[in-house]
Amino acid sequence: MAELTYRAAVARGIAQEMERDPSVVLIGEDVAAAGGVFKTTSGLLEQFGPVRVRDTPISEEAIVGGIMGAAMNGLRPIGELMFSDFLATCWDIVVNQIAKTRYMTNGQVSLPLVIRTANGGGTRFGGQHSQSAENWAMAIPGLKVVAPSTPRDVVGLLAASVRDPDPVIFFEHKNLFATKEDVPDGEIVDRLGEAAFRTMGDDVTIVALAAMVPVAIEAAGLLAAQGVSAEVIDLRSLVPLDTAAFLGSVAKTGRLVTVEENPRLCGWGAEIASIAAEECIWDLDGPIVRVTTPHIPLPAAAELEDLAIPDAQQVVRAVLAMA
Amino acid sequence: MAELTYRAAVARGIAQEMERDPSVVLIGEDVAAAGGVFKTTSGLLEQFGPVRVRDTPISEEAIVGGIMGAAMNGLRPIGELMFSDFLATCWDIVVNQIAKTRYMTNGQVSLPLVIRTANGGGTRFGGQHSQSAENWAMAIPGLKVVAPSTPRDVVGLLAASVRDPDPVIFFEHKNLFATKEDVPDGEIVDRLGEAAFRTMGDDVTIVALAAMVPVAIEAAGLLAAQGVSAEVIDLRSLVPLDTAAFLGSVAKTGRLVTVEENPRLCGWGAEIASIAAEECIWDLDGPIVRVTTPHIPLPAAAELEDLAIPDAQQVVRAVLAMA
Amino acid sequence: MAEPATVDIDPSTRLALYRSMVRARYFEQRAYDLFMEGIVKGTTHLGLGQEAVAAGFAEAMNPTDMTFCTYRGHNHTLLRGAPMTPLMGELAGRDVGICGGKGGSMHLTDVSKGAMGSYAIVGAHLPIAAGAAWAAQVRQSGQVSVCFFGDGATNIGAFHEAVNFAAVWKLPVVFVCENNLYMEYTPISAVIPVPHPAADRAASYGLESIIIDGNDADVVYDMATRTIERARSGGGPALVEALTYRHKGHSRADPGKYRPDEEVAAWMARDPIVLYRERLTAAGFDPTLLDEIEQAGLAEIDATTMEIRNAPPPPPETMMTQLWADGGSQWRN
Amino acid sequence: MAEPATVDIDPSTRLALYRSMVRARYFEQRAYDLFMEGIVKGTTHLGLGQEAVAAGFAEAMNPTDMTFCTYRGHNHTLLRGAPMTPLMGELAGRDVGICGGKGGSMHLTDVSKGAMGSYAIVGAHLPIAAGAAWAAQVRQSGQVSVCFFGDGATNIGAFHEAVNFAAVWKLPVVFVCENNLYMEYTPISAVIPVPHPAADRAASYGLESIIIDGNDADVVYDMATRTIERARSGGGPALVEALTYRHKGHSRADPGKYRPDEEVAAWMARDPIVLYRERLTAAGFDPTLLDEIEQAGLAEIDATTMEIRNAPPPPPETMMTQLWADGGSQWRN
Ligand SMILES: Cc1ncc(C[n+]2csc(CCOP(=O)(O)OP(=O)(O)O)c2C)c(N)n1
Ligand SMILES: Cc1ncc(C[n+]2csc(CCOP(=O)(O)OP(=O)(O)O)c2C)c(N)n1
Ligand SMILES: [Mg+2]
Ligand SMILES: [Mg+2]
Repeated sequence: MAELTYRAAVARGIAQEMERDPSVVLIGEDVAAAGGVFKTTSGLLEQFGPVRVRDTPISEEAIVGGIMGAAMNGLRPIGELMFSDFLATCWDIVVNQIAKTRYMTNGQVSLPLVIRTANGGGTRFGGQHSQSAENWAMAIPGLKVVAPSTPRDVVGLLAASVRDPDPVIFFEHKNLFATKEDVPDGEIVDRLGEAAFRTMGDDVTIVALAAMVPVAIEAAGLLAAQGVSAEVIDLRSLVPLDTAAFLGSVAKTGRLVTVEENPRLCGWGAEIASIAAEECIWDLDGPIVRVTTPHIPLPAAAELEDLAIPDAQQVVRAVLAMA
Repeated sequence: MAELTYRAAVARGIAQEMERDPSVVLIGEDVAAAGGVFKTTSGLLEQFGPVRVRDTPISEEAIVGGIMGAAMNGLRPIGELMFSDFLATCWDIVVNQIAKTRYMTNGQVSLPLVIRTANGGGTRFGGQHSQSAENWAMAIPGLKVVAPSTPRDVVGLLAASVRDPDPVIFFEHKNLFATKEDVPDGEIVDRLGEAAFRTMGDDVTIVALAAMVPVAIEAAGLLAAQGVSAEVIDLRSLVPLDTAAFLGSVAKTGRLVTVEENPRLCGWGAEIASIAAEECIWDLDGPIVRVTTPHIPLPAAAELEDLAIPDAQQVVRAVLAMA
Repeated sequence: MAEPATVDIDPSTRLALYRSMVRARYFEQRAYDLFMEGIVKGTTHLGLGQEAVAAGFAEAMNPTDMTFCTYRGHNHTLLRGAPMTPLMGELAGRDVGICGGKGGSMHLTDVSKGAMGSYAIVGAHLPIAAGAAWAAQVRQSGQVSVCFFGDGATNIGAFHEAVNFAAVWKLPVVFVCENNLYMEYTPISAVIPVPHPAADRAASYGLESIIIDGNDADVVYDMATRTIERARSGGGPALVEALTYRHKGHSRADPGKYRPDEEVAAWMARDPIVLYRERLTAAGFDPTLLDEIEQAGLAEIDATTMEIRNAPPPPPETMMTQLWADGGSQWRN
Repeated sequence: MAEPATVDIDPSTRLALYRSMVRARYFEQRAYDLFMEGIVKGTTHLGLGQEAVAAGFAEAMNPTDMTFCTYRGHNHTLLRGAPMTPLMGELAGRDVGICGGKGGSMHLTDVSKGAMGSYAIVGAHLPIAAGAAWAAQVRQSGQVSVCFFGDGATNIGAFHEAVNFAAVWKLPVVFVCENNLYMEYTPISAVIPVPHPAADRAASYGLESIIIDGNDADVVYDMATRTIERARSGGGPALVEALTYRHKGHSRADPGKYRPDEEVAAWMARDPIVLYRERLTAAGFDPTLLDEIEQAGLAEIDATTMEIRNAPPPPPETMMTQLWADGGSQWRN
């Protein structure tokens, strides 16, 4: 057991898999010599050498196209996109090629690859370096979508992603990089599609992801002080989606709130809310409420950015307003 | 009044605006000399000349970046992307630049531009030429999203899009190109954000878009024969969204079904359903049902593609199952 | 343009080249006929007239080498060894289709033969082909990736990223631009400021400028052999521009009327199959041998056609298979 | 590299160039200090050491010409005439910020001065700059677009698409690659197979290969004048590679340790401002005049700093303004 940052957990997770399987390789901009701009790949070049850990040009289509081709030919590559905003620069390869190729070839092609990328806001970087792009990926059939909220989960879910035979987009939240927790020694491997119950409760189900998980947990604490018992579910992966976790919880609590960082329209919260509205409407004792960033790009100024990203107070207000 | 195809309505709509305003220009692959691969821009080169109607290289980033720059400098450009699937090849310029620039510059930059693109399936083209991408656009703050279902609406909504001071993604549905209706002579200009009631009804609200509108109308006919009176709402634009139209309708009918062509997760149907589940849950007499394409890429074989895209029978079954 | 190949190509290879071109020709002609008949649905982008490029490269490749091509990829997939009936079945959307009908005309793939897919977004497969070559380099597998694309594809960003990436990493990939002078309906000359879409860009990546007569199977085979072997032995990528012409329009029933009559006539007079038959005959090959190759090709496509006419469509349940490696398409529990 | 400019540049222009570089230098140094103090938040990508490029081009442009730059765009925006306090205010996320605090350090824009934006996705602004030039061509407005980017940007697809597009349409745009030898931490030489990221690609687009000393303000000004005027008179685009070096790391507090000491020392010895002061002095300019320029620059940045320290943040309601042209951000009724 050692205390680990979320940032260091990324390198540990990658190293765990690279040690185990020589076909795992890592490429991206500044990932090798520099150890990544967020220092999430520190030490990997030294440990695994320049054939397996390699810096690329600023060519996102070459990075993701490159790992796709490599996955077709015997490697299990990990490609880093420095910021998730840059998914847009190679979106064609991600959605039209990586996501569809197994289906369109009727299973001839397997793509065991992982695209890791720094996601989310809170860093005052402005609108082009702060997006939460996990919804873009969730909307595309053929992509698995993972977004851990804790250092331990980074290791376990990264291992699961690397071992998964299908393409995974792995979102590392920039605002969580510095967070720490005690992480068990030895190999950690999770399963995709299993949500975690971060608090147990009877009055309301709060579904969250990545950096919104600590926000939801904080809100649950504040609500407890007001006599409201909240069950916080950390989805951990959007595809596969643990619908049983939240449907079961709502059956108990009768109330559902989703807490998302991304802009409001067509987010994963809408998907969760819609599933609930279709499948457990009779369990509901009130409206389903989505707490989200407003439908705007993230502003750079600290005061505006903090206002835009949901915080615990906002979640508390949403829950109390439902009653 | 003359009978017009949806295909011809596109050219008519563009011509109407180009005649009115010399700053309106059109570029894209094969749009000029060839009149467009779907013949939606036939005759425009002859009418408006090679400065205003121009063929580009196969360079989607240059096309959408080009119209963005042009919109910053006094033109009202229309750029064609041959298939909406190709939005992915220039997604960065669309979402990170076009959508965000007004907000990030605090209003210094206006982008009165239109990206027109052929959307949707039913043509047996396979997974890379059949997508419904309107949800991708809806999820991005800063984009307006328009998708007409009839030839008349093509003209009126295209005019509204060209005149709009904000960037609009205009989805022309490939499977509707051959459809016809009588369209009034003279200028037609609609407003974005106004849904149309295609049938009136008391028992269920069916919300549809583009090629799913005729499907919903057909379903309403079949339902009528079974004594169920359906109100079919054609959204016409997703942003701005006429929420009043469907919330008002659900207040009357108590039941809501959305009919979408796109893959299931995080679609506009989820947004509609979530809005309803938050704002009019007490009006609902049953679950909200989304009829969608399954969460798969569209297969090419006719039998599979027809199975994947919602048809009237599927809508009827969904409505009857709610009861 | 390079001179006609003066290199020695052994007789059996030359017969194989002829046989390849003939088979491709019959396949594409029949695909057109079946499209007009409504049996092939959606669209078709035929490689009629461009057979020498596909034949020359396929012949020069090892079985474990990898082909990446476009929607205009029937020739390439067939000539790597994919069987004809599953290919035509895919065009017709039948269960017997090589992709079970899920791919369609633009997406022929036969991984077992190294035909690693036909990609329908212009330029997208160049980085993918480079990536496959990178895996070959890492794994020291000795494979080479060959990636075909059109003149129009040279103006899309992915072209630039892929060729630069391959050049700087010295990847074993040969990029082959089939310059047929047109994109869909617009001539390539209208959208580039240099005469040669690929060759005039090679220097950007430290690569040699290579232009060949893509209608001469010997020339193609010769250049294919040289560039593939150089790539295989660690010499890095090549960018080859093969000049050729499509006999039909861009796709479907396009009559190609945007092309000047004289231009069409000049290129039709350079039909790669006619030229090659003449060359072989002049070189002393027995004409009856060539006739037999043709007859066998015709018999093969006739047999395929018969099979396809009666082939059932994919069963409905296949719609939901093979999104994921577990065989299914479930995204939730 | 081109020889030092031997052209005649009139004295007032030379003083203007000096003044520009000095103002930019003070601005960037202060931005760094304020970042370390926590007043400038998020990130900063400083143009320290690269001032001659920004100064030379800005001086050669007409007021209606348009500048497009990157996250490393403070110099360029300032030197087109954007006032200092709103720029520093934007870096500090204050209401007085040129974008009301919504943009931040990477997104300085002052449309009223032709500073058409700072773009933070590498390469994305090249097609946009070309598009603005296209509008100038269509409207016959006589404007020229000047687009700055780094060496690393030459490997992204948008670079290729934009330069080709501009060349084939003969658009009035000058593409300026500030080759400072590094991307973030990786040297450009590690990721390209040619020596010059921009100049060695120019021929792909039928353009001249142009490499200049980007630390020599006279040289930059001279080349800027020539390429801009050619573009303005219908001669089409240019691609200029200006060799330069950043004095600090890539961004924020990066100490730039990945760069060899001797390399850093050699370039520090070629500080564009020191060199230019020496040249002006040697040419007989009165040193007190130069001192005054420096004092004025310092006074300006001090005044700005004071204003910024006390400036309020943007009011909360501005979060929801200016998504749309109606001033608001409503997407529904
Ligand atoms: C990114 C992208 N843009 C546009 C298209 C539409 N399209 C399909 S084929 C084609 C022409 C391609 O021309 P070329 O590369 O010369 O290949 P050819 O068809 O001549 O073999 C176009 C524009 C596409 N499939 N992908
Ligand atoms: C498409 C994209 N990829 C990666 C990045 C991250 N990034 C920001 S600056 C930079 C280095 C750019 O180097 P260069 O073009 O030489 O410009 P410089 O910073 O040296 O001025 C990188 C990789 C980005 N902003 N956009
Ligand atoms: Mg072509
Ligand atoms: Mg640089």
